[in-house]
Amino acid sequence: GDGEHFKLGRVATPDELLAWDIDVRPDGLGLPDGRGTVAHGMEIFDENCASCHGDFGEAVGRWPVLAGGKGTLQADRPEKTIGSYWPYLSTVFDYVRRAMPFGNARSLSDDDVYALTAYLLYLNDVVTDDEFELSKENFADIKLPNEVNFTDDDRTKEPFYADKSEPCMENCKPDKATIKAHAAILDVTPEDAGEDDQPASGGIE
Amino acid sequence: GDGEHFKLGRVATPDELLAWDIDVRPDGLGLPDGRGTVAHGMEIFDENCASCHGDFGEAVGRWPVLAGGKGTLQADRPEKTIGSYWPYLSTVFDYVRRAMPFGNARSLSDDDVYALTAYLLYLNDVVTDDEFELSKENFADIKLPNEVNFTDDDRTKEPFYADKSEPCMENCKPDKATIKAHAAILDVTPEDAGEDDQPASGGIE
Amino acid sequence: AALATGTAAGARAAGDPAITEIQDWNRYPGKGVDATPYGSPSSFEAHVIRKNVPWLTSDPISSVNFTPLHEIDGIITPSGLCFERHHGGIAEIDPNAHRLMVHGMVDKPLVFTMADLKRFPRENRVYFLECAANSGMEWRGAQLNGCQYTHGMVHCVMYTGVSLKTILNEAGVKPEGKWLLAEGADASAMTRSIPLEKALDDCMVAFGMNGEALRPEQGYPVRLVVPGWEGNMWIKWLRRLEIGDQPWQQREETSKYTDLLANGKARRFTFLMDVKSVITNPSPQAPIRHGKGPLVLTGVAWSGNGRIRRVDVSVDGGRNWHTARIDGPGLPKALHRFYYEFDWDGSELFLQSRAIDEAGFVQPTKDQLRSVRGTNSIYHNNGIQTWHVTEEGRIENVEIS
Amino acid sequence: AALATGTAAGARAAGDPAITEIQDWNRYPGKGVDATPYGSPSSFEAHVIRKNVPWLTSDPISSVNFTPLHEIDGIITPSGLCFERHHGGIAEIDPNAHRLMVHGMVDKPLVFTMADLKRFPRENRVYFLECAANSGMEWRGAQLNGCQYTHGMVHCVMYTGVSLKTILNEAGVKPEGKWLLAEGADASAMTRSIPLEKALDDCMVAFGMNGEALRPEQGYPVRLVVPGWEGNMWIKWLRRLEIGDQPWQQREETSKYTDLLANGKARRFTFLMDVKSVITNPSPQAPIRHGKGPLVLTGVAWSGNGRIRRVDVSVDGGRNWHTARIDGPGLPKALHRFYYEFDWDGSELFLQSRAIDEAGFVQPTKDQLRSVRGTNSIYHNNGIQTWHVTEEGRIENVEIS
Ligand code: HEC
Ligand code: HEC
Ligand SMILES: [Ca+2]
Ligand SMILES: [Ca+2]
Ligand SMILES: [Ca+2]
Ligand SMILES: [Ca+2]
Ligand SMILES: [Ca+2]
Ligand SMILES: [Ca+2]
Ligand SMILES: [Co+2]
Ligand SMILES: [Co+2]
Repeated sequence: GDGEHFKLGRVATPDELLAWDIDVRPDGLGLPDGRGTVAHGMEIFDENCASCHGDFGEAVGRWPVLAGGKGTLQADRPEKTIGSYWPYLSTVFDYVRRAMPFGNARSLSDDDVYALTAYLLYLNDVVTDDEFELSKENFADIKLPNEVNFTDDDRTKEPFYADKSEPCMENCKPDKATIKAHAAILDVTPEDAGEDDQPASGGIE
Repeated sequence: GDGEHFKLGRVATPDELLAWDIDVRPDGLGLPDGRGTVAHGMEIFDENCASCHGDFGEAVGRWPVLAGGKGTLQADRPEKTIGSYWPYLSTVFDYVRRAMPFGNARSLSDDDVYALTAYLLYLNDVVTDDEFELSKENFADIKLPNEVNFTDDDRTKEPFYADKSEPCMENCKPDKATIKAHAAILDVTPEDAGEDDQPASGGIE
Repeated sequence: AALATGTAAGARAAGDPAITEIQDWNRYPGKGVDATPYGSPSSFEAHVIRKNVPWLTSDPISSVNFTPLHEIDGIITPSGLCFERHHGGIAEIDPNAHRLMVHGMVDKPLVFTMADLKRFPRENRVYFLECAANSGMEWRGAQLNGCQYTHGMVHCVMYTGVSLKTILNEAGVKPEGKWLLAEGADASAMTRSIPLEKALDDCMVAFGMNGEALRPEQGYPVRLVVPGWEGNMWIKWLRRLEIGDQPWQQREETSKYTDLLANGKARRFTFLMDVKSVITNPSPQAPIRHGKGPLVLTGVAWSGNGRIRRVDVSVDGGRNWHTARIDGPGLPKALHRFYYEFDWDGSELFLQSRAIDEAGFVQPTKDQLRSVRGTNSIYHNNGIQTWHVTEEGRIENVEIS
Repeated sequence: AALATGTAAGARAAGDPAITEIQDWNRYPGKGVDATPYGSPSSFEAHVIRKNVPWLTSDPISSVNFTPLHEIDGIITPSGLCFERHHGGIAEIDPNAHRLMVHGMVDKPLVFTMADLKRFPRENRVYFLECAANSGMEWRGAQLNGCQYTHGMVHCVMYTGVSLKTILNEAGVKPEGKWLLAEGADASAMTRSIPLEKALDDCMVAFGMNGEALRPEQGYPVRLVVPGWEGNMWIKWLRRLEIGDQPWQQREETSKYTDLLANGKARRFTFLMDVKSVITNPSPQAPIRHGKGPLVLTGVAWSGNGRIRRVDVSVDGGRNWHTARIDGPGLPKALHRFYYEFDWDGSELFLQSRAIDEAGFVQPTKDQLRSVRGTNSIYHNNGIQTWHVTEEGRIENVEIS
């Protein structure tokens, strides 16, 4: 690079790069060698994942839902899953490898992660054959259905941002204010809320 | 006053002013009614003060010295006491009343404080008669010997401050630096210093 | 009548015993200078804490707690009160075993220890950090009673660290490099893709906050600082920086931190935190206890675009607006503290604040936001907040006509 | 050879196990958001604490401890590390039982509760506070090995409070009023006389520091802020303000905080803290452990006259000076952070810093001070500090030719 150099640090070794460079991109960059079938993925999933995410990715309690939800993105309560929402398969592989199972991250082999990713495709109806084998070679061919629905940030074109005129300061509304809605969780601050005090609109993600 | 008023707070009552307005000035403003003799002061002092300040105000251990030290202000180790250093008697009365005995402040009666102040004058040879009685009435007449030696702040006239020319930046001294003195308490940070690790020049005040 | 007086109005004729009687602390000495080598707040301030909302998330180790905005003032958030958000709990990292790797499209991949990082030229900068999900609960309508819960996923501290540009330059970014992947060393190995342009602009690799070392929950020993952009990008426990030519489409920029619109489309890479403000006092957790008369209304405003140019306050639900006083120098991408002092006549109020940033953007109403985005976006809710004040001084989170 | 490397230079061919082996914090989750409602520093920072020097004073309840300047950066001192000085221990005051009285030469004597004080318009300001006895041990020559001990009676925080002028005005100061007496509620009932001109200039009655309530040891629930003037005047646990026409000649302005000169005369009312600076790193408690090459030299500078205009650094004991880089906006009567980065060639150094303030005053040498004042002044020692660096990177407090 240009600018001043300080000659600090040292060159990373190949082993070190191998150990830490675990990210995977949609184009397949970063995928390790390996493979795994839907059927094998089911075995691993049932043992390591289903306790939180449910046998079919439907989730236990408030743990995240991983499958289903198709066609709900415009509904009152969208269910955003790998099949209904996620744009890229690489994210599944990458995330499971880096962060799951929750509580024991980095414990899965690369083949396990291929198999789990295959099984999550199966639970989400992206593949239907339980003999299907996912590998480094066929990975980048698989597309998730919702990819097309992601758009770039265009907030500055929203009318209230695009309009930079001075806001109204006096007599901006005709009638006296009336209350349309009170806080849903009335007079319940979290410290004295019971288990069943849940908001009308679900938690944060 | 001028400027905005907020009408906050409330008027202080006479009892409240009496309770808190305990300060005393050199001109006697703030002195309460009362009186006390040197002899009575000695009794109180021996019981309540001598354990720290010594029978004659000479101090026990590192507690403050209250008497003596006359003629030491230009010495290598000045001893700054009521007699040798303090400019005003009112400070003795005011301070003893507000803060002594250490550990049980505000426990003395006004008469006790007059008596103790009289005794401290005696210990410092400002009065020599142990029958001497100090009172609100004769208080302001008594002067401490060192009052004349206090001068106003004239730091800005010191040569290195008065001279505001740009300081030297290059070749400001002829020879290479040599060490004149090392830290007196060498390689001894307080946490591992023993009782006897004391600086060459005594503590802070 | 107000909730309680708390004022000195009720002195007895004889005088208030708090004055006429000698208090213990005025007579008996307190603890010495050896008692608290690292100090803490007074026991009388024990209520001033971060709070979490158990039902918001599945587990406290992948959850959030909230800054008590109604209990603090000025623009610097005390380190112990900065909200926490982590996805695998607080990583407790031995700084001697921590490394930072820079690799990918660079001239040579490098590894730094913490001691190495501290040999680069440093800078100290004050920035706000807001979680993109702050106020996310409020998309569908008023939900929680208290600015700690509605707006408490923001804090503002002074960071000490090295310009990210300096560190990337040390490895030498190749011309093809367009994006940066930042990764944490915690159990979620948190990752985000950041445009290289931002990385080379004002980002920092910070090891200090508010003068001392980063706190564990804020990424000790080292975190990324991404001024003005969503908090999730400020990778904590930072261990790796990779240069690439495309974004990585990580879980936190696809499944999460994308903004679902009413039409089923979703915006991605909505990095910048928009102009926003909230009145912190009075507010539901800080009702008016002193009755009529002088009242200090205060709050905070911020924008990912830079400085706040102005904050307006309304006490009648947006009919009429009064320009508030902004206290302090106004640092870019930092909290701004505003005050509006007035005499409360004891009548019902609808309090609102509206910030305008130096790019000219005006904080929108919640209804304006909903009219374009619907109510399923979760993130980037910077709508104007309304607090309803009753004649008793009680305060509630409401939506109004 | 340096004291220790601490750098990443020694990676094995196969790779550093800190990288090639998965660390526990990268696999197992840490503590959740409910674990620390009020956070603390990492356990790896347990050495970053205030320290006291038992033999300096007779008892820890009338004593001092010191800010670890060599462990902090930027200009804001973490509240838990602000040095303590008290004369009757830390008063632990119930804020509901605390009162502030304003009386004397005023139109009407008033009493305020804490709730009352919080209804006045507020301001937030960053100021340094230095004890007049800071560096007092060094008058006779180098004494203590470490800037924590030689210079650690200074801190700098952001205060929240009310302008003193506003409060005095509420009572209405009479034209005869020329001085103010401020009194604390602690067991020493600490008092100081302050010229009314200063009181009406930039003083504050502060209830907040660094965003939260004042810490107990800093005067909770309320203290006086006297910008640029000696710390003893910043009355803690403030309970009373009396207006008068003369100074009171209290113990802390006669017996103490008067500056004995060589000729036996003593200066009184030496309020202002002079222009001063110190190199905090490297320094005796923070030796150079990394050997030759890039080195970050840093320190702090301040002046009661306002801003610091410039700081010069010498590495050869004052033969040659290099102007340091001041980081940040430079707030009046606040700490200024300076840096001077250079490549250390591994040879012996004599480090010094010299500050110049906006009034044009230049920080003097210790010998210049002694030539006028002698060595018995105790207070107001703002002389240039010298650190001797050996080839091994060890550092000692010295005086040089
Ligand atoms: C102990 C509970 C638990 C177990 C077991 C578990 N997970 Fe998870 N999983 C979680 C939690 C909690 C999250 C969300 C973490 C966060 O947001 O920080 C999550 C998130 C995920 C996500 C992302 C969901 C989304 O919508 O972004 C995927 C995919 C996933 N887990 C897959 C797996 C797989 C595969 C396994 C087994 C190998 C597994 N999980 C085991 C708790 C669990
Ligand atoms: C338990 C020990 C102790 C006792 C008992 C005690 N004192 Fe003190 N005295 C101190 C200490 C400690 C100081 C200094 C406090 C400070 O600087 O904050 C002091 C300071 C003083 C001073 C000011 C000294 C100076 O040079 O500024 C006077 C005068 C004084 N005491 C008088 C008295 C009298 C009179 C009594 C008895 C009624 C008394 N003391 C009892 C410990 C004690
Ligand atoms: Ca990679
Ligand atoms: Ca409640
Ligand atoms: Ca309930
Ligand atoms: Ca008085
Ligand atoms: Ca030691
Ligand atoms: Ca010893
Ligand atoms: Co976003
Ligand atoms: Co002075």
